[in-house]
Amino acid sequence: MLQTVTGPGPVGQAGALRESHLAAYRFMLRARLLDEKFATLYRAGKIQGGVFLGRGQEALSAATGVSLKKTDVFAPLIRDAAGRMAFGEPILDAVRTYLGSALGPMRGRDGNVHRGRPQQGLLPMISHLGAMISVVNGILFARRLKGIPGSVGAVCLGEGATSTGSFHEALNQAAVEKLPLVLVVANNQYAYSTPNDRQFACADLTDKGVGYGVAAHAVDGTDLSACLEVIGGAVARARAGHGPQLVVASLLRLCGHGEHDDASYIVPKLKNSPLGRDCLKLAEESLQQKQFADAAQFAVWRSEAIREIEEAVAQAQREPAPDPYAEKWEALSTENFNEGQGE
Amino acid sequence: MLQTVTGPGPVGQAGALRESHLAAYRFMLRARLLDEKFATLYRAGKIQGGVFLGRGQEALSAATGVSLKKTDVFAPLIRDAAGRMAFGEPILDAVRTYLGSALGPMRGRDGNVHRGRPQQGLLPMISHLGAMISVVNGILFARRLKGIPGSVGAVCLGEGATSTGSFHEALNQAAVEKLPLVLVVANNQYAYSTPNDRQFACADLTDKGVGYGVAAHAVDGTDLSACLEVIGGAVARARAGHGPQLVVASLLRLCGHGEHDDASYIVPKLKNSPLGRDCLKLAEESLQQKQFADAAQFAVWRSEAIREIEEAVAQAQREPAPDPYAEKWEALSTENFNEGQGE
Amino acid sequence: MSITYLEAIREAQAHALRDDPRVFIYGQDVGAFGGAFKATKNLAKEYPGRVLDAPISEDAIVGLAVGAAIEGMRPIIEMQFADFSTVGFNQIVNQAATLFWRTQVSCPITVRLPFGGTSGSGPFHSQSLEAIYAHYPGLVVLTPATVEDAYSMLLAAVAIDDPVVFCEHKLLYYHLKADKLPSEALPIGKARIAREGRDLTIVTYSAMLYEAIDAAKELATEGWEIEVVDLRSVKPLDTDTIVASVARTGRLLCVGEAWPWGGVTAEVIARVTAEGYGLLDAPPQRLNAKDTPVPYHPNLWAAHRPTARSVAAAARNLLRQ
Amino acid sequence: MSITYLEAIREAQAHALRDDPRVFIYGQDVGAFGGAFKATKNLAKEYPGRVLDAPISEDAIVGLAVGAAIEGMRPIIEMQFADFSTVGFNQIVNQAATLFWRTQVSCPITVRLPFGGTSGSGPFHSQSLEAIYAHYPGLVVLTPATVEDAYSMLLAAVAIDDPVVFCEHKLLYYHLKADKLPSEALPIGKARIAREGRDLTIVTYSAMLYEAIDAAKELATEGWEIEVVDLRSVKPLDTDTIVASVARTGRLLCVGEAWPWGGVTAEVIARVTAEGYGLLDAPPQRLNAKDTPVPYHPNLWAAHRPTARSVAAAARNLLRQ
Ligand SMILES: Cc1ncc(C[n+]2csc(CCOP(=O)(O)OP(=O)(O)O)c2C)c(N)n1
Ligand SMILES: Cc1ncc(C[n+]2csc(CCOP(=O)(O)OP(=O)(O)O)c2C)c(N)n1
Ligand SMILES: [Mg+2]
Ligand SMILES: [Mg+2]
Repeated sequence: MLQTVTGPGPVGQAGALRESHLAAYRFMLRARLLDEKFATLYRAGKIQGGVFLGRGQEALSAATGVSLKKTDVFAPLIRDAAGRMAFGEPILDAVRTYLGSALGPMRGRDGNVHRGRPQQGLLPMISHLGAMISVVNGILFARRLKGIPGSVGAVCLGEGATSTGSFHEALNQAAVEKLPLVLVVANNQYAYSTPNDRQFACADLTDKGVGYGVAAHAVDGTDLSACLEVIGGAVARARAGHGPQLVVASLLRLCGHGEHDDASYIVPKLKNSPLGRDCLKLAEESLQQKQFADAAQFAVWRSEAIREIEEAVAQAQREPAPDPYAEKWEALSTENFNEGQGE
Repeated sequence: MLQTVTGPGPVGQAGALRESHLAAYRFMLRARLLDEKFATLYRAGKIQGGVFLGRGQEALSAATGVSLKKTDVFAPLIRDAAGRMAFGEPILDAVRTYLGSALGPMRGRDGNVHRGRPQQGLLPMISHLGAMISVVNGILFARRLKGIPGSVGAVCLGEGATSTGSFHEALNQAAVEKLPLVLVVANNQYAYSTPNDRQFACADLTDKGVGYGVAAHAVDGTDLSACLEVIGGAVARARAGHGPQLVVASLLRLCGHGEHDDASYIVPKLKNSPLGRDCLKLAEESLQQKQFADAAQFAVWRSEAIREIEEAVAQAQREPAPDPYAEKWEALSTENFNEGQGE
Repeated sequence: MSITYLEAIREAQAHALRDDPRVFIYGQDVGAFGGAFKATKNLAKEYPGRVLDAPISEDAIVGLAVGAAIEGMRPIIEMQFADFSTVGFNQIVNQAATLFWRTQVSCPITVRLPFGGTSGSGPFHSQSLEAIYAHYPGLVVLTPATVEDAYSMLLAAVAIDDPVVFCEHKLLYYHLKADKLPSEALPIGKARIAREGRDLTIVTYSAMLYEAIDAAKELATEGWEIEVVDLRSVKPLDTDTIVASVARTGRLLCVGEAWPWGGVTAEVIARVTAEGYGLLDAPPQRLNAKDTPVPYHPNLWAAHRPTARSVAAAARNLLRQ
Repeated sequence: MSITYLEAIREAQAHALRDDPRVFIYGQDVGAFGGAFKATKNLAKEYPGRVLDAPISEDAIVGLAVGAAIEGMRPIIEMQFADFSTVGFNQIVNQAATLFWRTQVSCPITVRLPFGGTSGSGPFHSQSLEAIYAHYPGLVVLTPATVEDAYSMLLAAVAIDDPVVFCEHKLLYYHLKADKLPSEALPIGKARIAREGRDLTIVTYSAMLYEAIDAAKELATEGWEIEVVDLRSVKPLDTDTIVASVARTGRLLCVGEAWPWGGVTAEVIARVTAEGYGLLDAPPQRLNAKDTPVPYHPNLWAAHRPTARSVAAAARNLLRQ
């Protein structure tokens, strides 16, 4: 399921910097376009269940994905189309899941943002917020037991999820075990409609780090370069054995909680603040300024991405839906332990 | 159920200091003696279920109890005989519960450390660690809604319980609501057999405060004066509207987790460190040094306490055990909703 | 005027807030936003300071409610979805449910669980947990199936001195409508004959009531008269009404949307066979969801739960015996 | 040589650690201390780095096990008491239990629950939660009643590719003894006829087996031959063996230590009446704990749970019908 969008670039550190920026930008762009496609399909009644977008959070998400190796572990959340693709999830996995194709990774059993491929290190979230962190801990813990060194596990979270008991238990567990966990918190100022002042009372979410004995890093989530640097650094530190790293990015979600939500509760003051800037536009400006790419190049990438997305959608739409008669109604892998009683 | 052991003392601040010290000391002493009685009864096979002692933690516990008003709320844990009495729990409540008298506050339905009288602000713990904090939050929250000002809620906890999701959710909740909660953590270096390095990784548990936006206070839990000052201060700050206060006391449990446990896992280094000193002895030395009381006085108080305890034990032993035939097997207060099915 | 099941729930809460100063509402996004499903729409504005947004902390949310109840309040807790009550589980089953029995201090909290399957919602936004809560002593578990019951039973729930798990079915929220709110209601703990018949009794509750009624209508065209019992409350469970119905029909089919093992349907059958064994002319049968998580895809979801069609098929089988 | 139920559990874990490098043990105080009940005594020393103390974080404990299982390990989790699994509940029922169904990646974790009532343990150290876990799809729920089963079923649990909730009864820990560990065992999912009879079938499991056997012995003195079925596994549940027994006896009494509503006993009766209705000569009956929390005081505790005496009384009633 690996994909790469970076061509051979100039050598050396400057080259690597250019490459990671361009790679991340292209994932951001594709994620934005993919999300927009899903929003359109949703409005057209073509999608069952909720559609959750990452608009405004693509820089953070993409930076997380590109900072990982394909042998690492990644537990994205509902706003991580960019990070997923950067980690290697094919567009087709996303499209098939959202459109209910029987050929998607969840085969219609689970949907939309709940997709993943655990055996490729991409965990499909359960809905209960915070619950994926300890699962990633477990994978990292197992690799240590098995003597497989050097893996990092990244988990994405919203600031609202820091209020869950699961978050607390798992971050503490990672700290006690000194696991190479990178916890990326997107502080987008709201949990659904709930503003931060009803969610927590610390001055800054990075203040939580010290209470766990965990290094904490703040980053401007609208700034791709900053995200690449801070998350890249956190991943490197985790990989080098310095234990869990907490990254807190400040940003704003530039859309509703889901596509059913008009986000009218987001106050104008925040929208008009630096948090409300569009990371994708900022990234384009910055890439042009850095002379990493120009508008023509953006346009090419954009049309490439659109074509890819449209192809995936067209393909998924031709594919069969799951067939309830062919479906095995069995929750256990041990065949003969499944019971049909009560039906 | 209120009891007071302080007589009229010298006036002014010095007098108040003397009074609170002597009151606390007497609760410490009684708790120590009561605990010893329970240990003896346990060894004699007279107690059903676990016996958990507060040996080494009496200064902290008593200081918590004496810092509260009788109209406050108190949720003690398993090592808080001293704090309970200081808050007003009659010795007889403890003895009846441990000895299974039908006349105890739990009427044989619950036992030992699980006693309390919610309507007098003394909450009977459930076993799940951390679970009482949000309940105290709820009482404080309700009093605010009802317009009853000035109450404080104190909750006791071991350091091990800081790893629970409940602790985290409730402390955060108290911070968001700015409730007058005082969370007293007895860091006795072990949770059952588990040493701190397998429980948390922060340098100091007070480091947790900032992550919640909560004031945190460290105290030497073996030093009664320090406990009175720090906890008294935290209670005053909570009462004055400064939101939740986290107090972390360092000490050592000078006994097993329960009386079934010989605590052989406690390393000599800790036993021989200042943490391992006996707070009761230290308090006596300090009270003598401060000329608040002398050895003769201690001896009088000791024999008074022993007499009281022996009387309570004798009384409870004469009392009837709960009668299963007279027992109402009904879990609901709405009489006609109880069902007898399946029996 | 026409009022939906969801609006009835909102109205019941408005009514409770208006009439009883001890009532407050606490849950994620219930404040200015009015709740994920809008069950508390405008209530924060109408009752300032009494409808409060909670952090994403289900354990602490329920714990706070228990404390407030000890202090004499009547909190209504909204779980955003029933499925998330699993992280507030301990406070419900061990703190709230044991309080009265341990201390004789009652614990009048109402925990609203928007529950049950809807198309496309998948394994974690569709669960039916009534049997889980009913297994524990110390809880009242209600499952209103009609707009009228949604209203009157929620009002009753708030008035009950015990912890109530109020299971409101999301599938009924928008589509189910009534002309007006009731002024009278059956008492809590009483089942209702939703349709009279004499050939077979279907015992069911919540959204499955409509599958049962549709099945009964279909079977009516074949000449069968099916009686449908709407349990309303799964704990307490009105065994008398069920047994009386079985006495009339001689046949029992229990239908539930929850998983089969140990569900409401098993409990009903165990009671009827113990108390009304001689009344049965054929083995009692049950129909539940399949024993897997609730699937996301509409095709799978529709096959996972009982439907009018599968209910009718099961009834036909039983009528033939 | 003589070996207790608890020692058998320790031996099974030692055996699993020895033979399978994928096995590790994680739980509070399981390391150097050997566990609250000493079920992991010396294992940390014998298998360094593979028996680890966990923080008081049940949710994260189970979550870690699921992650490790995804990575191919076979973790054994010890809950200090079954009662505390309510705070790790979500990870068991929503994370572990759904993983295979959602992803086709299996989740071979074993969650050991020291469960059941013992005198003086009270409401939070006595619970029987097998019905709670069995209601959820995706879990295997085992309830060994003998030393031999404690050993062989725990070994089997570790080998099973699905999440297993292993309910080990604390009352049996020290008192129940066997001469030696078995080298063969019934497969998981098969019930066992613990005592043969022809007048009435008692279906039960775990510690209640001994109350049932004692009742059967008492009734034998009155001339009755009681058959006792030990379920061993409550999910999957061996309906065939039960129905075959009822076919021989015509009478069914189900006995469980858990609360009545929706317990194992309800599930067994629902199955037998659906599949073996014609075999019954009298209404099937059940006997459970009373529907309150488990009381602390020995007098109350003894009256809360079924005992040989109350089982015998219920059986006599049923034999008279
Ligand atoms: C334990 C739990 N409770 C409630 C929910 C319902 N819920 C889904 S998303 C959400 C808000 C999440 O906010 P945040 O963590 O800040 O992430 P964001 O949506 O802002 O990215 C809530 C409350 C849930 N998924 N899990
Ligand atoms: C949620 C939960 N898990 C496990 C237990 C079992 N348990 C009882 S006391 C204890 C150790 C508590 O340690 P700590 O909080 O440090 O308090 P201390 O005993 O040292 O005073 C444990 C693990 C419990 N009561 N609750
Ligand atoms: Mg957010
Ligand atoms: Mg401790």
